[in-house]
Amino acid sequence: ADKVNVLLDWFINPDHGPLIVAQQQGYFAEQDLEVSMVEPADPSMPPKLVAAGKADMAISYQPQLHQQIDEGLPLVRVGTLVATPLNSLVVLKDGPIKSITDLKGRKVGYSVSGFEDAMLRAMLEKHGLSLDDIELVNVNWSLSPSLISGQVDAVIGAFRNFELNQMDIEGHPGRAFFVEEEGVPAYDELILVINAKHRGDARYARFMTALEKATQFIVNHPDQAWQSFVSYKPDELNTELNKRAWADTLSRFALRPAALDSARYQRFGAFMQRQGLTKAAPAVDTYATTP
Amino acid sequence: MAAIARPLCIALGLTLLWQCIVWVTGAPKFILPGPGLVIDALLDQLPLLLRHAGVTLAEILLGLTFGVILGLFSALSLITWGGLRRWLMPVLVISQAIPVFALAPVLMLWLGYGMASKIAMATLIIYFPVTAACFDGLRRTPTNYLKLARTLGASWQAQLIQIRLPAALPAFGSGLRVAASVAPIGAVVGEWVGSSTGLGYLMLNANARMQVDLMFAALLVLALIAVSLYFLIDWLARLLVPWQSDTLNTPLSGSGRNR
Amino acid sequence: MAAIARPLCIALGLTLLWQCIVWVTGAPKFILPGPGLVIDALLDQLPLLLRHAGVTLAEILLGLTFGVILGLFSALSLITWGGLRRWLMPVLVISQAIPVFALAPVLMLWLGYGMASKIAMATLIIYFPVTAACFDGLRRTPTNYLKLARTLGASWQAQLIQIRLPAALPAFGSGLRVAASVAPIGAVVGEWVGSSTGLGYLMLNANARMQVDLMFAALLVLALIAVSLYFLIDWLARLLVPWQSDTLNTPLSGSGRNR
Amino acid sequence: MDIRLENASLHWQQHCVFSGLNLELPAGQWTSILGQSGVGKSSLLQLLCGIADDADVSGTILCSDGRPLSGRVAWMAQDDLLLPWLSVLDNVLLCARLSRDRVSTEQREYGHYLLAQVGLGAKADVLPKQLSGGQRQRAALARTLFQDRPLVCMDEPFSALDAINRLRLQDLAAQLLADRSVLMITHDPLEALRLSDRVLVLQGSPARLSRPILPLGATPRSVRDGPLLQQQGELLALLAGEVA
Amino acid sequence: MDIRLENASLHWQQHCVFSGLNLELPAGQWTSILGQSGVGKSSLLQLLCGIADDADVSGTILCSDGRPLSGRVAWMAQDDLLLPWLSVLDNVLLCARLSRDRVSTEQREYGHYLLAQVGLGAKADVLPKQLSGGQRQRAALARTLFQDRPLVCMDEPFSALDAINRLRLQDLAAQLLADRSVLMITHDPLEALRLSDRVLVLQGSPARLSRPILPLGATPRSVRDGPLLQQQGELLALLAGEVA
Ligand SMILES: Nc1ncnc2c1ncn2[C@@H]1O[C@H](COP(=O)(O)OP(=O)(O)OP(=O)(O)O)[C@@H](O)[C@H]1O
Ligand SMILES: Nc1ncnc2c1ncn2[C@@H]1O[C@H](COP(=O)(O)OP(=O)(O)OP(=O)(O)O)[C@@H](O)[C@H]1O
Ligand SMILES: [Mg+2]
Ligand SMILES: [Mg+2]
Repeated sequence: ADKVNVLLDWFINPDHGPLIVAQQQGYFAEQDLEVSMVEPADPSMPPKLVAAGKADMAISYQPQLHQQIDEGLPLVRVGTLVATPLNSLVVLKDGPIKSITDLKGRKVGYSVSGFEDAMLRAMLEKHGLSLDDIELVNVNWSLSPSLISGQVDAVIGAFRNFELNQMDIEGHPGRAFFVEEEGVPAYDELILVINAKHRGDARYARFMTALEKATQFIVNHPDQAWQSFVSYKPDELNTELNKRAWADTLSRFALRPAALDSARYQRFGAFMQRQGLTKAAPAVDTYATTP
Repeated sequence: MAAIARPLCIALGLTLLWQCIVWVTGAPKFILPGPGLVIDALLDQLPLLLRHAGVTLAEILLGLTFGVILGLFSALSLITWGGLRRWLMPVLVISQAIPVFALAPVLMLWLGYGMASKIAMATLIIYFPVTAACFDGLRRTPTNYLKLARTLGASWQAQLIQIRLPAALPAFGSGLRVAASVAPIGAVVGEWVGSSTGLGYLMLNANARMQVDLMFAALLVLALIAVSLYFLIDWLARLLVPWQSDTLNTPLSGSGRNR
Repeated sequence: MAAIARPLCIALGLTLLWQCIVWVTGAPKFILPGPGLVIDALLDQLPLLLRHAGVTLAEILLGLTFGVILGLFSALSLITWGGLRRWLMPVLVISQAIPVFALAPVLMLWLGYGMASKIAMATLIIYFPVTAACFDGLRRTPTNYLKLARTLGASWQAQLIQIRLPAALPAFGSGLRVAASVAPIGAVVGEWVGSSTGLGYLMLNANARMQVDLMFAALLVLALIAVSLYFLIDWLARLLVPWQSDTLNTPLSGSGRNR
Repeated sequence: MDIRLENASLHWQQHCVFSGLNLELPAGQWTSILGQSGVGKSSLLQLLCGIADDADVSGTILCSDGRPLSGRVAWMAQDDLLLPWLSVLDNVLLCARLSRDRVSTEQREYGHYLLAQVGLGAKADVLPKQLSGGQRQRAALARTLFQDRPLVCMDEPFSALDAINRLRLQDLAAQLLADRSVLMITHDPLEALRLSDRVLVLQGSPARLSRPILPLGATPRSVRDGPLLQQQGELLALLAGEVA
Repeated sequence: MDIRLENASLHWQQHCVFSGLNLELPAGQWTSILGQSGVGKSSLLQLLCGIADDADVSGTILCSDGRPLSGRVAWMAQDDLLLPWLSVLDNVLLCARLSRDRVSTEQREYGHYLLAQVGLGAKADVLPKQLSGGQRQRAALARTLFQDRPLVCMDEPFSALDAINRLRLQDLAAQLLADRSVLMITHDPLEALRLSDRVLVLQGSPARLSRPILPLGATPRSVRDGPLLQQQGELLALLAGEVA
């Protein structure tokens, strides 16, 4: 069997559903693939390691991909795991902020991703505000705690399928402003990247086939798929939060993981350039492909 | 009796303090869960915790071993070659000043995501305090001992091993103690940067999932490991220098023990 | 002359080594950029780097001050009250064993995302090595000095301040050195956990944006701060104990300096 | 103030140095103890000064005024115990520095005076590590003389001095300690006979004290004194007896 | 092997201890140096042993066999310098332990023999901190005697011993060092005259050596020796002269 070494972006969570299910249901094995997965804690590491040839495939984010390409990392996107943004601006449901305009003079927490200020700027612009009207505070790993405890009035970088449920479980329900509705072009939240020199490697086509099959299985049999997902690490994955997040993530998995919408990438690349996050917006086929 | 009662009392006292902090500050349970919750989680997830604790313990012990050996060796080299020292000391300090986190990607690149990189990390963190302490001890050998050794015709190796080293053992002991207390941090930080096992991984993972009680349970286990390690090393360090007078229990006045 | 030439040579040597590592391992520039790239970034972004470095430096210095004062004070308390010691020492070790990272969120929530929480973090990291080293030094006072002090009718304060403390100064110096070398880590870790200024933040941000050259430039500045700090403290620690014989430069043979 | 040590015993771990020992230190008198090396002289001194921490001790110390002795003894150890971080003068003034009050100008002047008397006037401000062995001992002697205590215990206070300095400092000590009770350990029979009102020999294992030899006349005596030389013979015989 | 120190000078920082000093140590003879405390005796010894590290020294040491002296001197310091982590026996064997080879059984037995000779047979296995002052000095003496060196330098080797032990150990040293060159510093004129072939006095500042006093007859001499007592007077006068 061909070995594929996948670096996740973060600890295993429902966002990785198709990967885990494909592993557990044996779809990878069906494709004669032997897949191993590693969970890092720093999402910026996996693409670098793939670019350095230390791993075959990594999970990354589309905005980051544009920056990575801009910095010269030899990466190519070969698949999509989650095809819509998950990122959102979250506030307390019963808090003072009812619309983006209410953010004026408030503190906004973020977890450094390198992309948060661009996103916020676009969202604020739409409502006639600028970054100078708010105070940005890096709260790193404490997005929901800092919001609940009142250290900040809103957080950007919260995942709608995750942080919202988290807050709800803690008894402080939140409200999300979806970035794609507030002036940020739609993008793929989770993508799969490989080293550019492996472009066209047949293994990845088989990989995407397995992934597609897993996604179909998830959509068709959500409860069975949940069981399958949890069976990967029963001690750690079977939690209330994961269960809720699972339900909210189902609809967001890319049904055609291999499919590539060039125009969408083009549009988002231009947005990144406009925001000053990248110096150039190269042609899409230089950094994204179907396997 | 007291040997068992004291740790128990301390544990109880700390638990109480903890509970009081929770009560007084009204910290919500996703920030600082009370001891009850944490102990629940601890008992619930004991097998999971023990499995991960085993990995971390192994990393700590290996890191400690390598760090101490390397540190001792470096200190000996530094003291031996005056030239080397003047050039190497700043390098060592710089190496220490670079947060291991920053080195982590490079380490990962070379050593991969396995145990090796975590041990390397713990070693790196332990290395400097041991080196600094030993070096400090070695350079403070009473001059007269060295003069004596010279008239006795001791080679530099003999001076180093038989005079400077024993004279530096108390300082080495201090270094060991600090090393023992930072070793767990080294291993955990290593696991944070990249790993799928170990208490560090478990903590970060639990933290990300808002299972703060599990995270604190892992923290508890880690603290237990750290404390045991420290007192073990402390005891060893004391054994190392039987000739050293410990004036801890010297009375402030009075005249000796009475039969 | 040598005072300037040596650091320069070391810097050059390290740069060369760095470049060689890059060449030999063929590490791509997004993992380990060569010195040329980093220096470019350094010069390019100097104002930005200096602004953030100022914040970090302030945090380090304040953390160092508080940590050392607290550590010294704790060591003195521990040595003074035997009862306290037996109960508090394990608590201290536990406190040290808990990675500051784990405490960081709690600290942030109490102290806010401003400077205070970073200083608290640096203080926490520095606290234990200083306490341990001082305590170790204090308990190793030669018994005879204490006996003498007793016959001289010294109160316990006087014994502590005038006998034990000076006798422990060399050990305190070691503690200071270790503190100086971990202080930057404390501040940077604090900034990682939550902050929008400082070199730690800058590194995190640059890392997220794949601006690895900027990240390493920040690292360079941090290393510079750390090294300066270390040698400053080293010099101060040496000033502290003028009576201490430093046998670093004791010849292995031969008969004194010749005029 | 008379001081009586009664039924004293001292053990280092298993080793019994002495037991059931009685010692009398009459008020204002100078008592010297001689004895073989290792017989227990220093241990006895430490017992009296209340600093035999690691030994198992028993016995009672009675002062004629009924108050406890502790805090009223000056101890000069066998090794000089100069604190390496203090200048020679500060070492001499240690007693004053360790007390709550500031060191007064008179005390400082008295310290200088003592240093000049022991021949270290020029070394007041140097650190102890710059002194020769005999100079260190003289500084320690000055420190002991600086203390103003009813009982002064000195452990071989002149052992590292040359003959001339030794005589000078003996005279100085005799003069400054004239109205104190003094207990001195020495290996020099002449020194003991020259300065003491009572000379005792500690011998045997467990050690016991001999009956006192009582030299006559005012101290310090001349070394050419006839009866003194005769008593020296007696003392040497007593000392030699223990090895016979 | 004759040893000549020529035109030696030694400064501690600014302070000139001696300069232009010449010293002759004839082969196989026992030379003693007396002198006031602080005059520079120990410094001179350190200069000879090549360990005056912090001092500024100059001068040449000439050995009659043309080879350098370093490595052929045994040094017994003024303080005992026993290593606290080694047992008494190991301290005595230090010279052997520091050499490359393992300590042989004969060496160990010789160490035991020496310890028995200095009266520490029972203390071979204890740590130095359990010894009395005189016992420490005896252990240091045993260590020096254990070394087998052509020149033996001893700095007040018997100062902490009682009269009886002192005589015994003087005899022991005289016997064991019979064919060596010995340089001894002492404050006891009788001791110097009893053991030495040449007695010198170091005096003044900067210090200079007096002409030697040459006691006659085989060493160790009896202390009741007539000419010896007469030379003692001469020596004392010489010593006193320096303070006059
Ligand atoms: N390490 C040192 N640094 C500075 N000065 C020193 C040092 N050692 C000795 N001296 C000075 O040098 C002079 C000679 O000292 P030395 O030890 O040689 O005297 P000594 O003749 O052996 O005296 P003693 O009989 O008291 O031992 C003294 O005045 C002393 O103060
Ligand atoms: N700290 C100690 N621990 C164990 N034994 C000790 C200790 N100090 C002294 N001794 C033993 O107690 C005995 C008496 O020692 P002490 O110091 O009183 O002798 P001393 O009469 O003063 O001899 P010296 O004239 O050599 O100074 C010795 O045999 C010694 O070995
Ligand atoms: Mg004694
Ligand atoms: Mg001397």
